[in-house]
Amino acid sequence: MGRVVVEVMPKPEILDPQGKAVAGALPRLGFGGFTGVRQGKRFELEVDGEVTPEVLEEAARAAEVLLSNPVIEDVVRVAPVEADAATTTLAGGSA
Amino acid sequence: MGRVVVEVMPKPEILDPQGKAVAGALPRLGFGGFTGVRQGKRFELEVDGEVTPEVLEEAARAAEVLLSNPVIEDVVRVAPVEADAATTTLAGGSA
Amino acid sequence: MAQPTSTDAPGSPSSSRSSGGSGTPVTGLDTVARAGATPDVAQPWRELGLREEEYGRIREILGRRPTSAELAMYSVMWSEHCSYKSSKVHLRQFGEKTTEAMREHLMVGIGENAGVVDVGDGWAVTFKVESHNHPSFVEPHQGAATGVGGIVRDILAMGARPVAVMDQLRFGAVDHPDTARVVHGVVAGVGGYGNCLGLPNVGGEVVFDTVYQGNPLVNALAVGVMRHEDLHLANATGAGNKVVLFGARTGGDGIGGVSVLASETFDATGPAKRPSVQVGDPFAEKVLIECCLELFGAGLVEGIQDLGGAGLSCATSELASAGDGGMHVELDTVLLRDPSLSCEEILMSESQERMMAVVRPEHLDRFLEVVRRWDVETSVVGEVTGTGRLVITWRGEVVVDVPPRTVAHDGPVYERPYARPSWQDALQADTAAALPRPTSGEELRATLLRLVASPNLADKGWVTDQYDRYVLGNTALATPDDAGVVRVDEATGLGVAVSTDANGRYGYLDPYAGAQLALAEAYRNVATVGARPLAVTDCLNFGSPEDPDVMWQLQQAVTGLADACQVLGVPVTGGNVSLYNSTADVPIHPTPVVGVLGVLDDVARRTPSGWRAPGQALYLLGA
Amino acid sequence: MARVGVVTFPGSLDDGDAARAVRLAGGEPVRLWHGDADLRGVDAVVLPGGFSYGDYLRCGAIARFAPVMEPLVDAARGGLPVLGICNGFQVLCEAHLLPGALVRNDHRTFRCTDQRLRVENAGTAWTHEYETGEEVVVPLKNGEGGYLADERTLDELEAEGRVVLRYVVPDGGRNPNGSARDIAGVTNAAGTVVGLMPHPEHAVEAGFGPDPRTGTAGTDGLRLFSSALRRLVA
Ligand SMILES: Nc1ncnc2c1ncn2[C@@H]1O[C@H](COP(=O)(O)OP(=O)(O)O)[C@@H](O)[C@H]1O
Repeated sequence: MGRVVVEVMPKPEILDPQGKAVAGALPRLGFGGFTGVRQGKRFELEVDGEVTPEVLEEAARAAEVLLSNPVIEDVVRVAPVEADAATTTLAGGSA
Repeated sequence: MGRVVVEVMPKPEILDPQGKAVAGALPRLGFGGFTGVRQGKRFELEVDGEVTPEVLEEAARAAEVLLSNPVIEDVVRVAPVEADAATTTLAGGSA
Repeated sequence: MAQPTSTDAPGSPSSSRSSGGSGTPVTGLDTVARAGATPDVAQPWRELGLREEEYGRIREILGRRPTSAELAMYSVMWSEHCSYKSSKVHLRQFGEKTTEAMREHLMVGIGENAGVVDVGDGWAVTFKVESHNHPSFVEPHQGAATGVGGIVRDILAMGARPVAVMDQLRFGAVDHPDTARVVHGVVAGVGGYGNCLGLPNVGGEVVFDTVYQGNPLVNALAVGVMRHEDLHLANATGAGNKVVLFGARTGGDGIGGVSVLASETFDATGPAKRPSVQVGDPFAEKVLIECCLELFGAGLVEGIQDLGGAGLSCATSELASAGDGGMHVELDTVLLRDPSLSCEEILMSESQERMMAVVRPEHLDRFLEVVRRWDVETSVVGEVTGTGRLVITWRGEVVVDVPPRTVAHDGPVYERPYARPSWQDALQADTAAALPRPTSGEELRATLLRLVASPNLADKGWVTDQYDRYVLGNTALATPDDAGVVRVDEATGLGVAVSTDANGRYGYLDPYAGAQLALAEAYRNVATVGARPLAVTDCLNFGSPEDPDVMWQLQQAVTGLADACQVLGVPVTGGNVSLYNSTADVPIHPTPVVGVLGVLDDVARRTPSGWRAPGQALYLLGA
Repeated sequence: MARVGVVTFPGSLDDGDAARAVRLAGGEPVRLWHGDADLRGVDAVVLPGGFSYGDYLRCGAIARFAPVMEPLVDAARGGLPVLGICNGFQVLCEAHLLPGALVRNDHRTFRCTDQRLRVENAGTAWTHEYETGEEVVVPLKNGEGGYLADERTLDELEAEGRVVLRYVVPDGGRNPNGSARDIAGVTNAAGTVVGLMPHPEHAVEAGFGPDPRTGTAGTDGLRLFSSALRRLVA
């Protein structure tokens, strides 16, 4: 069983009320170091077999057709979850 | 200017109506290869300087305290955006 | 998506949990045969919230020790939340004090999913208020959302189309650091679910008081409408009829939530008794509503039962208990979201947006056609039998074999001790007469400003603006009026008015009079919009029944309400009891939320509140 | 009598109300099912409000691919009058029959209110019974009603008179959802396809619409439906 991650962010010029609200809340909770926040979506798509280049291709098309709206969003990432897992462990250490 | 990405997913045992709706739509659009979908959130946090280990540490804490709801969500990733950019280009080729 | 469940709350029976995934027969499966052969196995009845004598009674009923699946079922169904074991002896008054005359408009009284009232012209209305207090503290948004979802399914199960909702909310101090989390989560949850279901929110209450700090109250009321002939009672009759489970798949949601969380003193700091939270899917419920109404309309179901607290344990045992025979269920046919669930967990799961129907075999194909049209997942899980027993199999083995009434209806009943609290006299003697009064214009002004600024008197628009009050196009009155009014019949204008009220501080001062005042206020609110009050529903929010002070409050409130109903000539048609609302042994104020339903021949003639036009005269009526 | 289709998607909520509005305006409502690629020969179509597919991904994103949308998109391009209300507006944008997109309200909460609107273009198939500049009060209820498009598109819309309705914003105030240039509704170039966030179908019967205390008879929405009907019959 493999997994593909697809990530979508609001276009930089588009108002992001949720990101703005988070940005406003952070300093109040003592997190003073962040100057801006944007909030997007992360999808995990599961496939039965391995994540082949064809699977990635299909995920990238699904990302363009359904998972994002090009008027307001950009697809910023389509990748196997493995690549991700490594990063998680890396950063997880600091959590 | 540096950026940290924080990613949050619904816990595996928790119902994810959003992912379910997407999973139901994909085959109707001809994307038959996916057996399950989960939908989470991707935050990009901006900092003025570089993404130091301290910044990552702070982002990880913000992820636990504000960006996720530990009752129903897991923080799956806290990482500098650089690591990400590479992956995007990689997969972007297939888009 | 196949994910191993991580439910390890002590509430979930783990004695027979498979260690090696699904597919192969579970080595430790606790079958009825095995239970008969191994009487001395230690069982976690205490962790499941059962008392020693209750466990003993189960053994007596079965003539052997229960299997772990049976133990799960009995424990959840005999919990305070499902069995009303502490309140039953007092609730009887509602029935006993209902006279023949009061029954005039009553089609279905206490005991069913919701009461049903005849409102004339062949129309019937069903309504009920229910609590979702504890889950809403743990996860305010989802707790409140699933509270709305649950009460709407109750209404739907009667055969009615849900047409409106209301919400009764109590929060802690407005300036306490945790209040914002709870308030905004709850309001977003009530709104998110109700708005997405397409049900107008036509009223409710918002009160802030420190007694609710660690124990907010989230009550929700739903109203449904049907033609007389559409009334359905949920029971499993007719041997050979199919038992069908449809709606969302069964997952690991809220396992143990009802038996453990809702029946024991709630302790936010304790690591143990936190259930996995249930997440609501209002879209799935909207589809389920339309699907069920089409099934009812086409005459394809004998009865439908909603799955709420206690999930399949409750639905199977209640359907079978209310029927005339027995039921056989094959648990392997239940569609799962998480294939690693054990049979006990499947029986306990509180996954939302599920219904169980009894279908004649000759209707099954058409039934399946309708559910397919709505994209609702469905499986036939069993059938009605003539054995008088509820038999459940799993992996080919019998894991449950019980007389259904003993699970669903003949649970334990307690005569809990109660006594007027020693502090009651002092409390009542400490009257407002002792409070300082404003003596100058300046002080009067300050007092007035303080009142106007108090969160309990302030405008509730910040809440009600988040609720859709227009959807369905039949709302004749909603916020800020005294009662919600919805049209039932577009041709004639026939409609109903509903109002709910409760004042915990009155209840604390005098629970008997407090309950009566709640009824009187709701009754007046319904009357002032121009409706004839017909029926009552109530949600009794109290502290721990093991505290004789609280038990006295409950006994007094029920008696007061039943007596007042008799005086006003309106019957209690149903409701809900929520106990163990206390934090660190301090109970909330007795908060009996009382809802009154009235009828208007033509909603066009309803009377809104407020000044309408210059020059109108003001009259003060009453004492 | 003109026949007006009202589409029901899974999760549509105001479909019955839209059908009632068509009927009160003198037309014959025809219910259309999302799963049938068939418009049943109707003279116009209303895409009603609601939460199609729960609005979980983006509002209208999944409904846009429903079988009924195939003939609908073709017919709309061919001149069939189509009105999208709230979720219907979102579906029309996702289907690219109208420009722009609707995003989460800038205050991030669902808001239900009696909203004052100004009719900016009384020349469309759905607004010709109003006067340009006329103000009306109609319920507004949404969580994701912020209308956005890039600056060039917005300039174009204004230059071509394709802004149909605007929120009336009190001096110093803000519109109810953060919409660009206070836009509440837009039309295609032909003036046949109109999308709007407010709910005219909830302002067609006195006593069941906006509170009279807002200074309206509560029936300001009716002319949207009668506009289309009259033009079709004429
Ligand atoms: N939680 C709520 N949900 C829906 N409506 C509410 C809620 N709270 C208050 N309301 C409505 O707001 C209006 C004003 O409430 P309130 O100030 O408590 O009025 P009153 O004192 O007349 O009961 C009433 O119409 C009431 O039904």
